[in-house]
Amino acid sequence: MNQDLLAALVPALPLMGAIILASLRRKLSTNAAGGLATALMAGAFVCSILLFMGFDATTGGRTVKLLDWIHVGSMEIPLALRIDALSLTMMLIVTGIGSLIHLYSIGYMHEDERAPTFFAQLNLFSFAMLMLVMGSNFLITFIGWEGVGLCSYLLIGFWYKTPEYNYAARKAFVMNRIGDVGMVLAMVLLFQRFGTLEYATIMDAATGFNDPMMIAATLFLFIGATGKSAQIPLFTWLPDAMAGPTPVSALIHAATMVTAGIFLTVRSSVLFELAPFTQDIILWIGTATALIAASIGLFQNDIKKVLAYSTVSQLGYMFVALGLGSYSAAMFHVTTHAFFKALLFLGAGSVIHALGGEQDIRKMGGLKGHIKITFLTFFIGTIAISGLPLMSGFFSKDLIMAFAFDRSPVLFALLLIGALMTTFYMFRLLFLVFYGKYRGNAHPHESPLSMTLPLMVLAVLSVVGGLLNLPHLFGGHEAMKHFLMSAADGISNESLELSHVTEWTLMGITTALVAVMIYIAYGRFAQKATLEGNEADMPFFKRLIAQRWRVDELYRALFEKPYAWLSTNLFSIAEQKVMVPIMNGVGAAANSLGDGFRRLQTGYVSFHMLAMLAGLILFLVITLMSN
Amino acid sequence: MLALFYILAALSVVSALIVVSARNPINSVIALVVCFLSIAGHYILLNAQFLAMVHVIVYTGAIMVLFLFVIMLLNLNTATEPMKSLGMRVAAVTGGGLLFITLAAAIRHGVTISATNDFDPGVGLVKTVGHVLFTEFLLPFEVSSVLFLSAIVGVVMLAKKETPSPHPLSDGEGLTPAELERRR
Amino acid sequence: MEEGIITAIRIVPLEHYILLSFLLFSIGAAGVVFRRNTIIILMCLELMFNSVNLLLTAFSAHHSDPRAQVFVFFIMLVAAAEVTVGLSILVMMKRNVDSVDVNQLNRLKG
Amino acid sequence: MIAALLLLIPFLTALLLVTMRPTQARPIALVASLASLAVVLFAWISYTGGTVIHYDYDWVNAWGLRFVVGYDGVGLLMVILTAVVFPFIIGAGYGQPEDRPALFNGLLLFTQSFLYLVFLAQNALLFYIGYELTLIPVFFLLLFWGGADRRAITVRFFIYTLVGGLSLLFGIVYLLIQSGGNGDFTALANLSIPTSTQLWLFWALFLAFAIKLPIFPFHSWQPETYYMAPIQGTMVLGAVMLKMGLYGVYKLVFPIVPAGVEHWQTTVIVLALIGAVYGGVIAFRQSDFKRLVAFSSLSHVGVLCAGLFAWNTYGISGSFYQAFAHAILVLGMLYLVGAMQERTGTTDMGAMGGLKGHAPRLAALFLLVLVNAVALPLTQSFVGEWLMFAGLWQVNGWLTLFALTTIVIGAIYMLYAYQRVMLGPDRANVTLQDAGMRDHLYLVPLIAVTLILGVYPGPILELVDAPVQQLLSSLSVH
Repeated sequence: MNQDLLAALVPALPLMGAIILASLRRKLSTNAAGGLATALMAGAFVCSILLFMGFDATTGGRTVKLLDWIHVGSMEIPLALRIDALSLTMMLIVTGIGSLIHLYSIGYMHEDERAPTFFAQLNLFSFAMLMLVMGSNFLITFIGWEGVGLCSYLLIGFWYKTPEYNYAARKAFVMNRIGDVGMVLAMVLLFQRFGTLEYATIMDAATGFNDPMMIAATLFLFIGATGKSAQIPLFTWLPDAMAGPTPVSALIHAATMVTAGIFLTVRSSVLFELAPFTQDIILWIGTATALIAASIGLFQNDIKKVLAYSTVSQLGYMFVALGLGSYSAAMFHVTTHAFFKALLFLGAGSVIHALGGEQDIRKMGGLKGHIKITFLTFFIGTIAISGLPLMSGFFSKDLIMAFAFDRSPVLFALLLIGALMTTFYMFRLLFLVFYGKYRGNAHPHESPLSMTLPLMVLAVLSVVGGLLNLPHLFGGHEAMKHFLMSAADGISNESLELSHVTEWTLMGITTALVAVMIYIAYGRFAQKATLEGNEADMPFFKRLIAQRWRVDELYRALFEKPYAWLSTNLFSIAEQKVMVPIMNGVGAAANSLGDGFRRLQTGYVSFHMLAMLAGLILFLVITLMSN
Repeated sequence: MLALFYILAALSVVSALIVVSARNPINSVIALVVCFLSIAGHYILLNAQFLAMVHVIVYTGAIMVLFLFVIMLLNLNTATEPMKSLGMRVAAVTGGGLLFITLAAAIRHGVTISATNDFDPGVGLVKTVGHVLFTEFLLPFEVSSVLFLSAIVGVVMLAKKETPSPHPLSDGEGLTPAELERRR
Repeated sequence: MEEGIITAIRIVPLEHYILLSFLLFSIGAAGVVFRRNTIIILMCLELMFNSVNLLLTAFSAHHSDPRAQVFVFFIMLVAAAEVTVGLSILVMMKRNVDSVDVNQLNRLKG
Repeated sequence: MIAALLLLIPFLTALLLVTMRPTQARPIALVASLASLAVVLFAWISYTGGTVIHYDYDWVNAWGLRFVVGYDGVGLLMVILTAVVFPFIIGAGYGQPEDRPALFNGLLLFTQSFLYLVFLAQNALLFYIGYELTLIPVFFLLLFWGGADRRAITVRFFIYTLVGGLSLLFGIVYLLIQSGGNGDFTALANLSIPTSTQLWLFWALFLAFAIKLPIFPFHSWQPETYYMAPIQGTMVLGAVMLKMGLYGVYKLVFPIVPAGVEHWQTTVIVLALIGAVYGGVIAFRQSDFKRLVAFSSLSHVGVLCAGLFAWNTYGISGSFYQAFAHAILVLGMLYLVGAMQERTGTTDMGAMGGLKGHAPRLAALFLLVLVNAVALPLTQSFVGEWLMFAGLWQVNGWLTLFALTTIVIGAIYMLYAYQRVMLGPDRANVTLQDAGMRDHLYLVPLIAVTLILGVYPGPILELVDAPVQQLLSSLSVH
């Protein structure tokens, strides 16, 4: 089949689905709507696979121009798609995991009467995400970039009757928008510099440029990335975004949308390579995010919030990798993270489904006997994210840690602490949910096949995902890295100069400490019948962490309240007390002028005659004078 | 000749002053008649025979009689007119004086006048003026009859007795503004 | 006699006529402001008309152009029409306000 | 022929409506506006570029007033805009008054006719005449059918706008004296005015447009007027009247006082952006839906004006493109205001909320309009905003950053408004009519225009591109 047509079909199929479902949302049943949406996503997945099969990495990639979009003066921005290793990787993730989550949603959303709308929005999201990864220039990516933001807003606020959910949705959108400001700035700057926004052209032309503008451009891009990928300081929206249905959390807020920032950085790796200063900033922001989010995760009691902070933390790891210049490691972690985090979220969704909507882990426990498939798959997800040997997370995270050690042992130590915290909170979650005695009062029941099937597939992927980029150490040859190299030039600059002994030692230390953490977690949480949960009893520092470092409160005090104050007072003071009176002054001036002239109209004939005489005399005098 | 001019000029200025200053309207009218007659004298001096005739007939003969009629009709022949405020009177004299000074200054300094046509003493004869009037100005002449027609219609309209209706200037109690002012 | 007239046109300078008519005009204008009796104000208007007529005639004679005299003729027509209308307004006024004082007519006051 | 049809169809229909007062006034007006739309579409199809002059008659030559009508690409765009907007204004089912509907629609058509005159005029005085003429029917629209306090607000609006018009007239008269009494735009553009003169002449000309647009700090008439006016009146003001300001700048200010523009460029951009931020921030806490639309319009127009004064191809093209988008947006938002007002009996958002459960289709339509308001890609607004930002960047990076804050601010107030109107728990004891046939008939075409021109902006951009480039290249200073 024609490759161009296939490429166009990949985003077109979900878009079609979105349009059809949105217009027929009142007439379709959940199953029909879900079936259609899933089928279209699967179709897109098949197309992606076909594209992948027909793709020749040595050619570097192809651009499929669909339409002239914006053409003004010397600005030519076509609506074009780019098929290369990087976009193919992301397409496979998006459509593959997307199909599974669509399938899962059929079961999950079965009770909801607005399920067709849900599927329409999910399909629209997939379209936007595919535009994001397939765009051949920054502006097309930006279509997807904003599009996923919109869909994220819609899906977080899907249950619109709860005001908090709406607030969370707005927060997500606005924070993303703040990031978008950076993205637009980067785009106008790059356009000014290169006269085009095509990735291929810019990346070719960029080599050799090394100036403050490049640092500015990459910093702006990174600001965009922090918004979408929930990095400090724009990370607080992601935990709140858990207000959406769980499949949404899995697809948007774990597997795909939040990795857009990483994708964008890898896409423009050439630029980032030219701006070491930006790379350092990315590195430290990534590290800080990884640690802070992980620390918050230790104390969360909402099953989805734990996973959300875990996601933020893992995204931090990916940015660390980007900061270190190891783009392949970042993409590798994106891929494996997509597998196991989607798995964990879907597992959590299955738990919530089993308990009829309960999300508080203090009211769970002992579920492993009731929902076996969910337990098994969730267990696999947990050990994968914790990085137990030979799991997918093990390879990807260790690759990042190895790069970090190469840079600085301190960085390695920090990341290790983060990894240990990850292990701890994930196993805490696992033990509290599935071990011990059931503390709630619902009747747990296993989810239908449409939900468990994706779990099983993802579990398998979480286990074997590491094979995609098996390092030399284990007899592989870093397949993914080599595949991606044709698309992202930055990858060719990567170098890891650690001896095998060092690598083995690092792995050993990590694994040993992880095992210790699991043991501690088991001891503390596995057999709990009740749970201490009162924040007031905690020591100050612990309480601070449990209250998420009070970042939300800080932002509220720093931005939201002053903004509302400003809005109210600009209107009541600046507008009504200053601007309006000034305008009224013009009217008043006209009025009093008229009033003054009115007085001249005395109505007495003699006065008018006199005025006429005076005018005549004045006129004559002026005429005489001027002569 | 010059002396004749000066006499006529003095006569017209003095009678004009009397027009303005006389307390009794009848005296004003008489003074105005004298003034007009002296102006007719000026016309004769200028050899504008046609104008002199018309002037005496129209102004002195018709218009002034009309004035007299009205004064008689309205019984205005007594000096009942209240004087204006002192300021207004001073302003009137100053204004008139200034106007004259300015105009005089204008021709003293500004304008030099030289005749444009060859001298022809006969321009004011009935023959000459009549010729121009009935050739070049025939249409305006005919149209002026329309003016008179409309003046007649207007006068009839104005002078007709109205059906009694509440007067726009009165306060509703049947008092005219004049009475109102008197009461104030 | 004719010879005498011809010299009169020549002897009396144009400036004299101009000044005379200015003087008459100024007196008329001052009179309009000076008096409150509407009928006298009308007379002052006539005076001003005539000063203008005189000036026109003087120029006509000076320039030997009969058209100005035709113009004076038209002015007389208009003046006649004006006076009839003006006087009838006066009659109206007397009838309605029982006065010929212009200060009674101050409805134009803003 | 086209120009005559454009000017006469609405004018004669309006005369008919005002004098005959037929009972079926609105359908007649609608047909007339659709007919004029058809004429415009024909003109668009047959337009091949350059400046087309339809009529060139002497009128009052001594004053430099000649009846020269025609259009270049930008003028044609504005004509298209007017033609597209008016069927929607007349067709808007909400806010049509019960009393004197014939007069109401007649006045609307008069406005349309005068607007055509403004956009077609190729002579400065003719432009000015049209510019001020449009005020008259609008004045009566506001005065007869406005809301509370209409008399004071209308008079204020009128005087304030007239002050601007006076300054414009002064500028034009000065130009006429300079050009020896030739008021054609082409002649005026060829004047070489000394730079020191241009510095003040710029403000004489621009003040009128600054008030009309309006930009900060000349905007105070706008929120109250928008709030008070009948919905159709606000539509006229917001969708087309303010575009006269934009067009005026393009036609009268840019070519004639380029040195003045160069000198004041940054000042105007800063003022416009202050207004954009100011309006956006205020909009956030407005409790009244219609006032919110007014302030949001202020915000959008600020960016529009800043883009225009970026004074390069991208900025100007973007600005005119955005002008189109903004018109469509204003129509949509105000229609929704009307729809909500009819359903809830108020425009106060405090009294709304929880309506999505009752009227899901209306909520969906609202959302689609909103998507354009926050300039999401693949909507019309995005193309315009992107071009304006790209243009602004070439002027000053910091200003671009400042301008970009509006996309965040816009999202904040728009989403908050959507939430307050639509979202939240279902209202008890409320029966609300969902969007019906007429709402779909009205909003779906608007949304379709938005999306189609968002994906395929080519036809419109083509119109603007060539004349703008020609203008810029003809300015020696630039």
